[in-house]
Amino acid sequence: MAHRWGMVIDLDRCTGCEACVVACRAENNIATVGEEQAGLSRAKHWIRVERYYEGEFPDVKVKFQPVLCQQCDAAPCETVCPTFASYHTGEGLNGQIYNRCIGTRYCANACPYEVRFFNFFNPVWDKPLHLQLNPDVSVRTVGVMEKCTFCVQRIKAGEIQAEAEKRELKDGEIRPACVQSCPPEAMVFGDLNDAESRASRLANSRRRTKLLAELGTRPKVTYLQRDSWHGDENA
Amino acid sequence: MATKTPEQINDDLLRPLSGISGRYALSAALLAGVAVAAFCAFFYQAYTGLGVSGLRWPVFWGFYITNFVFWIGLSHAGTLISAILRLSNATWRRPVTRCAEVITVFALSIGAMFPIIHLGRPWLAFWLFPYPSERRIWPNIHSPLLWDFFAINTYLIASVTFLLLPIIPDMALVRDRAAGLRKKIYRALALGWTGTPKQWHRLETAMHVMAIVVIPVAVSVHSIVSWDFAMAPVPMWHSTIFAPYFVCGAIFSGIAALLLAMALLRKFLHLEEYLLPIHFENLGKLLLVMSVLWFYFIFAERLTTWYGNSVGEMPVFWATQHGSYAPLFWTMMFCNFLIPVPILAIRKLRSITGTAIASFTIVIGMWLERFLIIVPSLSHKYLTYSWGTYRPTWVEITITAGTFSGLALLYMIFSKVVPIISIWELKVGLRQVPHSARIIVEPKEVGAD
Amino acid sequence: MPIPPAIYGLFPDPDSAERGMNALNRAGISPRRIVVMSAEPFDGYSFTQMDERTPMPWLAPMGGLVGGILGFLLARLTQEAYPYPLITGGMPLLAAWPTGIITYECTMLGAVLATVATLLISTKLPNWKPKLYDPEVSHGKILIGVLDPSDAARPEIENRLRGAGAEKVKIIGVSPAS
Amino acid sequence: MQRRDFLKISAVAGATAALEGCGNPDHQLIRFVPEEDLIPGIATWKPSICTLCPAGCGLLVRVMQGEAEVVREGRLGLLKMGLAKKLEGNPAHPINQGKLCPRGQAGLQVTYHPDRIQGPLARVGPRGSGQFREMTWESATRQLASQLADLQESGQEGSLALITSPLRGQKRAILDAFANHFKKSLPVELAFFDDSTIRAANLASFGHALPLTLDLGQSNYVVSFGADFLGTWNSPVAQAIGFGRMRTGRPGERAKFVQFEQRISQTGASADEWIPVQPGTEGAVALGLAHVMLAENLRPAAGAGHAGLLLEGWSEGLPDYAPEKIAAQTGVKAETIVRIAREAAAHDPAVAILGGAAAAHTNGLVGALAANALNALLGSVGKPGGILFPPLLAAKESGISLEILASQINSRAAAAKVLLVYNADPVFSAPAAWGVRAALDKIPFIASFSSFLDETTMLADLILPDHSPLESWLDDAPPSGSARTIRSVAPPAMHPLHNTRSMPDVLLDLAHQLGGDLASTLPWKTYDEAIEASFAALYKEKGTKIAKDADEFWQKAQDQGGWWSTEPESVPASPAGAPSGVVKPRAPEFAGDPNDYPFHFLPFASQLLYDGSLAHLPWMQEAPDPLSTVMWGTWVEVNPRTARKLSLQPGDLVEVTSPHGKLEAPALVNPGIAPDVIAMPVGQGHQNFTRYASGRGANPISILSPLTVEGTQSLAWAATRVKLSVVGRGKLILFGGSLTEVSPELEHR
Repeated sequence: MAHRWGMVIDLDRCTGCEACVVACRAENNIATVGEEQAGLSRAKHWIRVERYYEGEFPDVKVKFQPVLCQQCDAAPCETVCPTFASYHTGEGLNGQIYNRCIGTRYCANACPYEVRFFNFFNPVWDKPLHLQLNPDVSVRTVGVMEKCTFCVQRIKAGEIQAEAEKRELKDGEIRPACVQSCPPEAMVFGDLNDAESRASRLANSRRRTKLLAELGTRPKVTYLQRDSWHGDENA
Repeated sequence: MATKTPEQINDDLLRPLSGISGRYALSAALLAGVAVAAFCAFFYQAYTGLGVSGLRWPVFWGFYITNFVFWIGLSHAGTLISAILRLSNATWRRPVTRCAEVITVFALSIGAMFPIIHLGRPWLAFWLFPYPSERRIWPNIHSPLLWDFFAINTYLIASVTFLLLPIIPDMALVRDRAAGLRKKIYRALALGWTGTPKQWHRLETAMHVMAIVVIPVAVSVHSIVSWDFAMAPVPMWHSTIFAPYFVCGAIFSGIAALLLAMALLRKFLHLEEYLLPIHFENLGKLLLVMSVLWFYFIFAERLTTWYGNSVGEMPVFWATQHGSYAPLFWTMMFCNFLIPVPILAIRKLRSITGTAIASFTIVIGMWLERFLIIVPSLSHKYLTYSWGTYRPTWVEITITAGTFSGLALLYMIFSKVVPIISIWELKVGLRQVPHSARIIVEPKEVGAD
Repeated sequence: MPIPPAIYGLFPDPDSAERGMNALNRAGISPRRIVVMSAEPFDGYSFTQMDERTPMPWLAPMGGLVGGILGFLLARLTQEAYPYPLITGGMPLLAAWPTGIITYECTMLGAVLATVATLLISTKLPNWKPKLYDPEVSHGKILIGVLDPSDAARPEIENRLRGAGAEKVKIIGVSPAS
Repeated sequence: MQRRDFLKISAVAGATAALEGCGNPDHQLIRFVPEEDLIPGIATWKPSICTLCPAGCGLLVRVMQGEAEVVREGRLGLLKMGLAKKLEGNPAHPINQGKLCPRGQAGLQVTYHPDRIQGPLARVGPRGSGQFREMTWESATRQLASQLADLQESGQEGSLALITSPLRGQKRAILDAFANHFKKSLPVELAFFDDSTIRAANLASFGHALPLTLDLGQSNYVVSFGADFLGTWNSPVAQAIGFGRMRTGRPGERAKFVQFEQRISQTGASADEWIPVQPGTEGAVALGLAHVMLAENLRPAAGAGHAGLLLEGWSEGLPDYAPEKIAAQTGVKAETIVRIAREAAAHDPAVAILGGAAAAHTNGLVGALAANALNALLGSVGKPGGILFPPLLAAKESGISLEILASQINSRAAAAKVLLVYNADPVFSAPAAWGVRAALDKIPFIASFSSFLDETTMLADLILPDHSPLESWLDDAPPSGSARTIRSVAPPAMHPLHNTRSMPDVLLDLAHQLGGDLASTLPWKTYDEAIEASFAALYKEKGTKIAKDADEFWQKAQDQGGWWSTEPESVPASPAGAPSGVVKPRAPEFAGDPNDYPFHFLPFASQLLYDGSLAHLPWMQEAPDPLSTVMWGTWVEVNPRTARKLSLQPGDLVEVTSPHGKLEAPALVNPGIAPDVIAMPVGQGHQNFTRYASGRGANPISILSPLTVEGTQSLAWAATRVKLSVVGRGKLILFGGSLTEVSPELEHR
């Protein structure tokens, strides 16, 4: 059976530290756009940590919510792309083929999660910062959309490695950069078609929610809601 | 009171085709200058990247798509109205149809440019076309943009045909009165029209068939334009009301544009004897109906949203009602309803000037309406963290201005080349209508000349 | 000279043209050889009641049908033309609604093109070298004439046209020798 | 013909072909013969050590072949070389266990920074003009050696000053030996967010001058006083890993985490209960909790031992700290204190953490002692789930503080002729009131080892740029983050890009040039020899069971990224018994009259720029701050009520005035900050720090009042009061759109 990659994000563990944000940038050759362009809301963060305040001082709460491409099963971005640049891969990922993209930006409008980013200009790395570029990931040119791929280069590398060694992939063997870096291990990545994978089991937690589930996009990212302390009941 | 003879009509209506006045040349140069600036702005954008526009995350569509919808909407001025009037055999239509159909063709051509202008990689726009390529990739028919491609092409071909077919006899007319190079050109344009009964009959049959075909096409075009939005799960876009709402808005803005064009033609081409108060009166009534209908639609849309009270939609709703977009929203309400309805409803005010003023505010209001449909929704999607804003840059403003002056320029050039009123149809009308409604020279207006 | 021998009269108004037409008919001239030209269509006069049968109202829907089928096939076949199966946004690749839209638009396009084609073919346009024409037509005159009149019939035709009220009668393409 | 020669010839031939073939100047560069064999497209992972903060996390560097423009033997050319592509945590390392914080990951950009100093420089223009000329390493080291030799000859050895970031391992040993030889004292250590108060408190309470090592993964109740332990404080990655386990890592068990502070920090955001507390009264709250536990006999008073007895009134049950007595002073309701005390006592192991701003008040040391006593009372010292102290391989002592050094120089109490600055930016990281800039002007010769032209290096007479961490040998002995004993070591992950030298190598070279005692104290030729020597000693002590000889031990350590004990080795708290004297808790002092300066000023460590030393990394500048979402700038946080009172709109430019200076920055309205507190992140405000940080924002350190934490030399950086006024519109780049999840627009109804 084909893999069906999914992710579980435990909001009870997430500390909002942004390790995932920087890991993603480093892994996927996401260019910084600089102060002026960032001021025009054009910074690219394939994963971001959303922060929401609740209440007023002194009864304030803050919650963090990392948002990346939800790799929807029914992805609004895919249907609207006229050139099949956004399409569904055999393993259930919402692929983005940069070469096919002509830059209608329709996918970004259709995406309810706002996880698609556009190259308003050609990316620039001040020399020798270009030496940090990951050779496994293509650099996007001006005029194309880009987005989280679940680090498809890591998925492919893992699959090829397993195939070369004539074995099945082990659960947890493939980890996107964000998952790899996350200090509190709030993110778990795995095959949702494997009922025994950690991601599958966590995705059935009583705390499971899907982001904007009501829109019917059927995301493959599951959020485990922040828990509350039950200790006073035990005490 | 004297009835115009066919020869007088020929003289009157062919007069604008000869000679170029200084005023004409100056305004044409001005308009051309703005259009050229727009072209330069576009090439600058294509060369450096879409970043020179004000588009940003998460408002990825702004002025360009606003213009796209606006111009496609405006294009419903002509073909659709003309077809309806033809089918309903409204006799007063005859001086109006051609100037309406011209708006369609030019507005549609301009509107159809915007999906290309707004592309991140405009040089690859042809990837939208269904053609067999070595890449073995066909366009995705699920995408409303592809529906746009088919719908706009069909509509454009139909509109151009609809405009050009009745022009052929008039070209023959010009051919027979011209000399030299002009004669050669018009001879080519007339396609060898001689005016045999067979030709006349086929032409009229064809126009009848076309009128039947073009109405559903026009309705489908603006429905599909609305589906560009309604197909996406974006707050206040994802609505079944959008298709009729857009079609209504399109006809609304189209009639306004037509009235505005007629008022200008009447003044500048001295067509006071052909474009009569009755035309403005009748179209003004139609505009009044559309204004009320438009209000009905926006009221229905707003009421449903407000009552539905959906978490996703209310931020957009309030942003337009009294948030950051409220000034634009209420300007739109004034321009589209509060100003034009009294003007058009009170008979005294429904004069040529009155309808022209109402039309002018409506054109502005409908542009704002398109903007307010697109931008507030995109800037207030579901996750509040991703809320954003939008501010156009000089590039977008220049290109927008360029399309307005482009349309005006094309219209000016067209009216220099082709009689802006269909001469043969007018003549037919003269024979058909009862004497009392014939085009007559009213002494008052003659005296003004 | 491309213009064939012809004789025609120019009538100032439809009523006289009507009389001219009747006169020619009475003279037993074959209707096929009679030519009528005008700067506007004159519905309701017998001199324009010729060649009114046309398949255009049928050909337009036929064109629509062909266009629709082509549009349907285009939508369908192109989506199946991929070397690997594509699923997009959880939608099947062959979806009825979008295919319907493409089919609809192509139907309409087919109807438009069929109409135009029928018009151009049946009226033999464009034809930049017409057999017979007079620019006077553009000035409101109605031309009624006979193509290839026999030498014997020519004076009679001329007389009858004049009698019916033709302002001018012109003979073209006949060399004086014949 | 040998393979290398063949390569050399073909490389030259290729270069010639490229020269003729192409007009692109990139291709006109000569190609150097590769110095290593790499397979293109295949990544190798090399261990390294993160040096960007004191945590000392272990790294794995992803190295792949690439083509870099480098200078070799004075010539610029293209070199196929192994290039670091990504930094990840070393899974084998006990501290970070394969994880890495955002700052650590951005360390990659230090190496590839476009504004790195590419070789030794000597000042040519007037000081501070930024005009330098390139020079060779030989002449540069000779110049510095002659300066030092002059000091020796003139008998002015004491007038050498050294300022460095807190260092550990052999790098520290070399620097200390150097300082000792000249000055008979230790170098001045400079870190804005230093842990010396905590170490001093731990020394007094438990006999260990160490920072805290937490074991959150096994804690059941966590009370934190101002410590941003998930963001920047102490060993954040290790603590975040433990936090994740504490939250949902143990099925059926989930600890409670209570945070006391004035502004919701990134850590406070994750708290189950967030309780605002008056600045400087965190220790009083800790004692309040202890009071409840003692009063309700939840724990025996004697259980706290030495750490408790150290505090006045402990034996009597802390009568002055009854919850209702401290409620007004601390701003925490009495019933809250009682409830938290009962909860904490009922959930074993419970741990109290005090750090950050809570330790940076004038009474910070007492606060830390109070938290220590609370921990001791809870019985969580040296226990799993509590606070641990790993055995330290080398004792850590500190030299004088920068404040004292500057005042000595300014008052001419001590002469400084030569200053060496390593990995520190004293001009930026010190309050203006310390007079560091003036002191530096009085020093005739300043040499900096910095890789970047920061504010201090701009004043240097000689710049001896260090390798980037990835290019150099590294060693470390992190004192916290894991209960295991750790000696990290890493060979260079890649060859140097520029004409740089490792600082310890330069010092060793200098020692040899100077000769004498110094050369015999520092017998090694290179830094790696020094590390190897220390590992040989470590082998004898710890490694005989792991490796058959010292060489194998050394090799294994290099492959793994260091040596660490296999089991936690926490040492027990000592001393036991009664302390010689008691400490009297006292109220915090603040600089500035509350009437003139109505707000407490709370500088805080930026999650991304840390203390400003990472402001030059574009990844850090463009990553949105977790709470404010600000990119590429700084801001001042104001409570919404305060903002209303001042008629301040978000984004307004405000002037923050302290008794010791003022600054301007855009304001941000933050619902999670006390109305009488103004907070500002440290990090921006560099005048000179590469193209990405220069001239950006304002530096809150500069306006701090020079109060110290009583009983230490540390700056009490949270003890300044300020006033605020709106002066115009500011520029604020926010990534996030809305503060709240439910749209504020809905409230219009």
